[in-house]
Amino acid sequence: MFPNFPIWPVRAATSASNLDALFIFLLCVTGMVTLLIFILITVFALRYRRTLVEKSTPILGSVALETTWSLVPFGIFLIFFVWGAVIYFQERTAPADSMEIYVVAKQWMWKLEHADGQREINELHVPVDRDVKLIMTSQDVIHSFFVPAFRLKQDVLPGRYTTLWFHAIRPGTYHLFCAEYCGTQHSGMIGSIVVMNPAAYEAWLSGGGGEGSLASTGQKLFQQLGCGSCHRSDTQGRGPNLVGMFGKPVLLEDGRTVVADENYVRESILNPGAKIVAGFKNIMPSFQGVVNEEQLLSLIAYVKSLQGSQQREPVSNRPAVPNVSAQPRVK
Amino acid sequence: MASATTITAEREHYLNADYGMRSWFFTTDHKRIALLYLISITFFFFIGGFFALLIRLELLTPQGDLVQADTYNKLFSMHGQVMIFFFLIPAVPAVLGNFLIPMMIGAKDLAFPRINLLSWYLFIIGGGLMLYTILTGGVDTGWTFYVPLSTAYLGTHVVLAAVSIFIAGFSSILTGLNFIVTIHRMRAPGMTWGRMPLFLWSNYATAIIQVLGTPVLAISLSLVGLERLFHLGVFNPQLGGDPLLFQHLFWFYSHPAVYIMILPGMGVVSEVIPCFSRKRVFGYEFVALASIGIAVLGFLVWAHHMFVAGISVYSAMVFSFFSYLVAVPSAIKVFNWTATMYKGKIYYSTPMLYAMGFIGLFTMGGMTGLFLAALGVDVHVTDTYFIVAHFHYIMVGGMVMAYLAGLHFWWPKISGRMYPEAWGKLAAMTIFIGFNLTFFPQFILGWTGMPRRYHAYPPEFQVLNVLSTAGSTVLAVGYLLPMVYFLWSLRYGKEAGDNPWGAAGLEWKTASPPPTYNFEETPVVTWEAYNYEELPKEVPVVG
Amino acid sequence: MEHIVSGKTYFLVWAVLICLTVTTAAVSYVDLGGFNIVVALLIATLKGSLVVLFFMHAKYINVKATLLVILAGFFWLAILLLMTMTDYITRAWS
Amino acid sequence: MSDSSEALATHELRHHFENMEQQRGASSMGMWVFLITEIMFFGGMFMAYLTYRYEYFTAWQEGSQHMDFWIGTINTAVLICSSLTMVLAVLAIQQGRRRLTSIMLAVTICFAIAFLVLKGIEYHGHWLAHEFPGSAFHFNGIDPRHVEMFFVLYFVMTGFHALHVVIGIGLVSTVLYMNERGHFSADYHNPIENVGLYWHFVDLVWIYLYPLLYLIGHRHVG
Repeated sequence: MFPNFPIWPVRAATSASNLDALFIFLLCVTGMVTLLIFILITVFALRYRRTLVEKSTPILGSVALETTWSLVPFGIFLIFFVWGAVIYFQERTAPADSMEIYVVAKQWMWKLEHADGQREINELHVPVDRDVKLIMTSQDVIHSFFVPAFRLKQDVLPGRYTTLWFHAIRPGTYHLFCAEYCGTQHSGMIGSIVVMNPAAYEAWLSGGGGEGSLASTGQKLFQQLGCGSCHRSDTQGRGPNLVGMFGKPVLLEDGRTVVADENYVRESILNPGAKIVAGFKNIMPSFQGVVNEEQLLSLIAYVKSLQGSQQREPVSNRPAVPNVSAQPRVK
Repeated sequence: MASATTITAEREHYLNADYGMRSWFFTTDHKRIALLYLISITFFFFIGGFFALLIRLELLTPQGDLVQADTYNKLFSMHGQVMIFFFLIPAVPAVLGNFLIPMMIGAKDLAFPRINLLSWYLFIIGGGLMLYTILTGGVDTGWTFYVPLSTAYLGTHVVLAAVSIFIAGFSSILTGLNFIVTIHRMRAPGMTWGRMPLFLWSNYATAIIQVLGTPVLAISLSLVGLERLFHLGVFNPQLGGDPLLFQHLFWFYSHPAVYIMILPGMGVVSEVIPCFSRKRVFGYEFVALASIGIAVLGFLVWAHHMFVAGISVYSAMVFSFFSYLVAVPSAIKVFNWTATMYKGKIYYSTPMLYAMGFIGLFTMGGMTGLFLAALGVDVHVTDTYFIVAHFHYIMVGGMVMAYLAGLHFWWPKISGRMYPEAWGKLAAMTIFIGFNLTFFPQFILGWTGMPRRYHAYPPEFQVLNVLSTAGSTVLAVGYLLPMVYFLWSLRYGKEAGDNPWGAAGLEWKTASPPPTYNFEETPVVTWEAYNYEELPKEVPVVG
Repeated sequence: MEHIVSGKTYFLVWAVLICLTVTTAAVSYVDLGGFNIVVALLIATLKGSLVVLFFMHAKYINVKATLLVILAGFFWLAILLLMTMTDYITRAWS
Repeated sequence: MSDSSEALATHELRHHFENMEQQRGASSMGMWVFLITEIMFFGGMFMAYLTYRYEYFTAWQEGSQHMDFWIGTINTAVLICSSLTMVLAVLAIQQGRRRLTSIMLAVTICFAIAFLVLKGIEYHGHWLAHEFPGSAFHFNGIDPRHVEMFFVLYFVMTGFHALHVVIGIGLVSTVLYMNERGHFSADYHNPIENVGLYWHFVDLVWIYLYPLLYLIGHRHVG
């Protein structure tokens, strides 16, 4: 799987191909300039060595020349900047219908949860040729999800969700590293990403012992915690109706507007008073310390699944059976 | 007081003007304080170097077999903290700058000699605390002190290390303050800004960064200390804080700090190359203003350390753009130094070899910086060995080479004696080869995906790691050589004379070693900097 | 040589500072919505400028370099605040 | 040059300066450079305050309503008065009136102590109201976690400021002592000027702390 002396990492995702093109361009341009400097220094050092030259020729400088070698590099830098920024922007913007996987990092392991309920540790199975979006958080310190074969890296922060997406193009097993120093066993926080053909992936999925989808786990928890007594699916609840809310802008009591994304739902569970929806009171208790990171994610998955009938179809883990979780789960 | 002197063996100069411990530890003479700094930072350099060797030895094999994981983490943390705060930052400013700045502008001393001494004492107190930290178990935060790891999870001497860096930071602030005021207020008649040697321009730019950046490091480390000691919520997300705020505060100082380390080195090279090309520096104004440009623009780029940390995409683009902008003045400098050699009369003396090595290695370090400023590429190579290689090319390949160039160049002035030239050349070559062998493989390691700060690593990375470790032993020998022959030369070196290199600059117009007040009479400057066409066309001493 | 300012000027500046303090305290009782912070900071800046210009003699400094130092201090503070806010303000955009 | 330096030399001219004017310029510029390092030091805290106010707006509103408005306002006036007496002390020594200088410095110290006493009363009030961050912190209302952070920053900012006031008292006392020993005159008084600059800077910081902590969202809300 891993050759003994690699000088170029495997290219296993679309992001890797995009990036390699820019990298090769950078390598060529900077390589040529570096070579030029080395050659000039060597040539000058040899040509003008003290035994060959009687006396140095005074030259004060040349504004034209210096302006040129200020502006030309800057022009080239602008190309690097724009190209790099475009790739970065693509890397940060996940396609809308990506398959979502939740990642919880802790000292020193990766916990990964599929929407369908499969849980993995330090190993992530994904199908080839699908857009996969990771929604990541950490239970303790900052970690970083790094897959060299995808040329992707994203810090995983405690107290917040960060995301990463990729589109694998080559089946195989690839390194997953923690790239942000996270304490004693930092170098042990490694795992692998297994990119599989659709058929193999199906087989793997059916072999895994999921306990129902993540959203259904979240639904159970939602009932256990009694959330539904206020967050009713009609307009009579003491809390806002959650159906169809996810991903939409929400008007707040203080006049601001926020988009109800993962981070907002998270904040509203842990710290309900921070951003109150217009028309409601600050009566919800905090669930800080009551739910752990994984339970939070299942609640978020549940809230996401509460789309009105006209909503875009929820994301499924199973390309073969696309609409398995599309039925609204709210009665 | 220095009496009238002629150049004889018995002449009174700053070294023999007074004797005894008191005359050194209570001196306010900038030259003696420079020597105190020289001894102190050399000590810390070898401590940091020792840690580096242990790190390289551990990485010889993929398994973590030489030291435990926590020991390894302490090694790289303390290597970083010692090298950055106790060697690189004070190296050129506090040693060469302290020694040369008053002489280069024709002053008797820095503006605040007692504050200068105080800065050395602060450095020693900070350094002493760092040694105490090391001896009582060390610290494993990395040099970056990232929260919440540092404030809530690690059990080592985090607060102690932070305090020691806090104190060393004040030493650095006081040095910078002194340089700014000295350069503004103490210049000899005729020494206009346009006539100042470029070493002064670059140290002035450095001082700006020291003065404006270091306080922000001080407050961020204070907040880390408070959060850790009293569990006050400032950055820790579990207490409601935002860990990225710490990173912003930290890098606001610590990125410009990179320029604190490299700018003075650029100054040294700008002195050495004209001297051994027997020629004016090409485009004085551009090189001078480039230093100031770097100092200002250097403050607008810090978040390029945070492209994958979870900052806003748009903000990342702003910082990426400024990162390319700050590369322009550095590029100007490299081109101008190279152009200075054109049609010169070039001497392959030791300082010149180091300076040429500097240009090459700094160019490589700078060019790889362009990869890191490109947002998409940074995502892949940040936090890998690519970064490690990149900043070692700047810090060690650039800064340490320049520091050694300067030390050799001004050694005759400092000690009054010549170092052995043949040994000097040998050491320069050894360091150049050892350096490249150590750090070039790390670029490839990083590109292929080996993360930094890894105690054990997948086996396919071993070949390059072995190469790197092999290089580090060569590098270690290279660094020991100058240490030995400098000491040797103090007793056995040839007498240097006032101006062995036939160099321009006021410091060469006084005796070697200089008298306590540098000049018998305040000089009056009537010439431009680097007036090599008016100086001997040959370097007198290099035969 | 150094510039000597009359005691009268100092008392006048002091009186203005006290008046501004009373004003800013009074304004905080009025609900101006988002403008409360703007007014409060404007008054603070006005007061700060008076202190720097008169009490700290910045108005009378004849050394350009020292003026440059003062401006640099505030310029760098602005860099710190503004460049950091580029991150926080635009985080919600995407 | 060296003749002119001899002509002007007094026992206060340090050997490495050419003349008193150069020494004075260097000393004042050095003080300013030091003060901008202080600006950046407090700047870090202001940045933390600003970011978190932006992020946790509600909590910040809540927190600032628990400030002691009257003590804050009175303390602002106290510091402004102390700045006046400080600048009058500098004026007095410029005119060579040593006795008046000492009186003004002493009054400045009194104002500074008054400031600290009021600050202490205020801190005590927060202590009684369980507003000290830490295990004893208790807050009924919206978003207590971030309100606690508001108090952390409040105590850190005013704490560092109070530390500067204490250092200021030490510095003013030192120049007061030196003045009594006859060190200063109309010709030489750099230390008093520099202590003055430092003292006004302490006032300047408070001028910004006051609206940020006490005024924003104070009276009219709730």
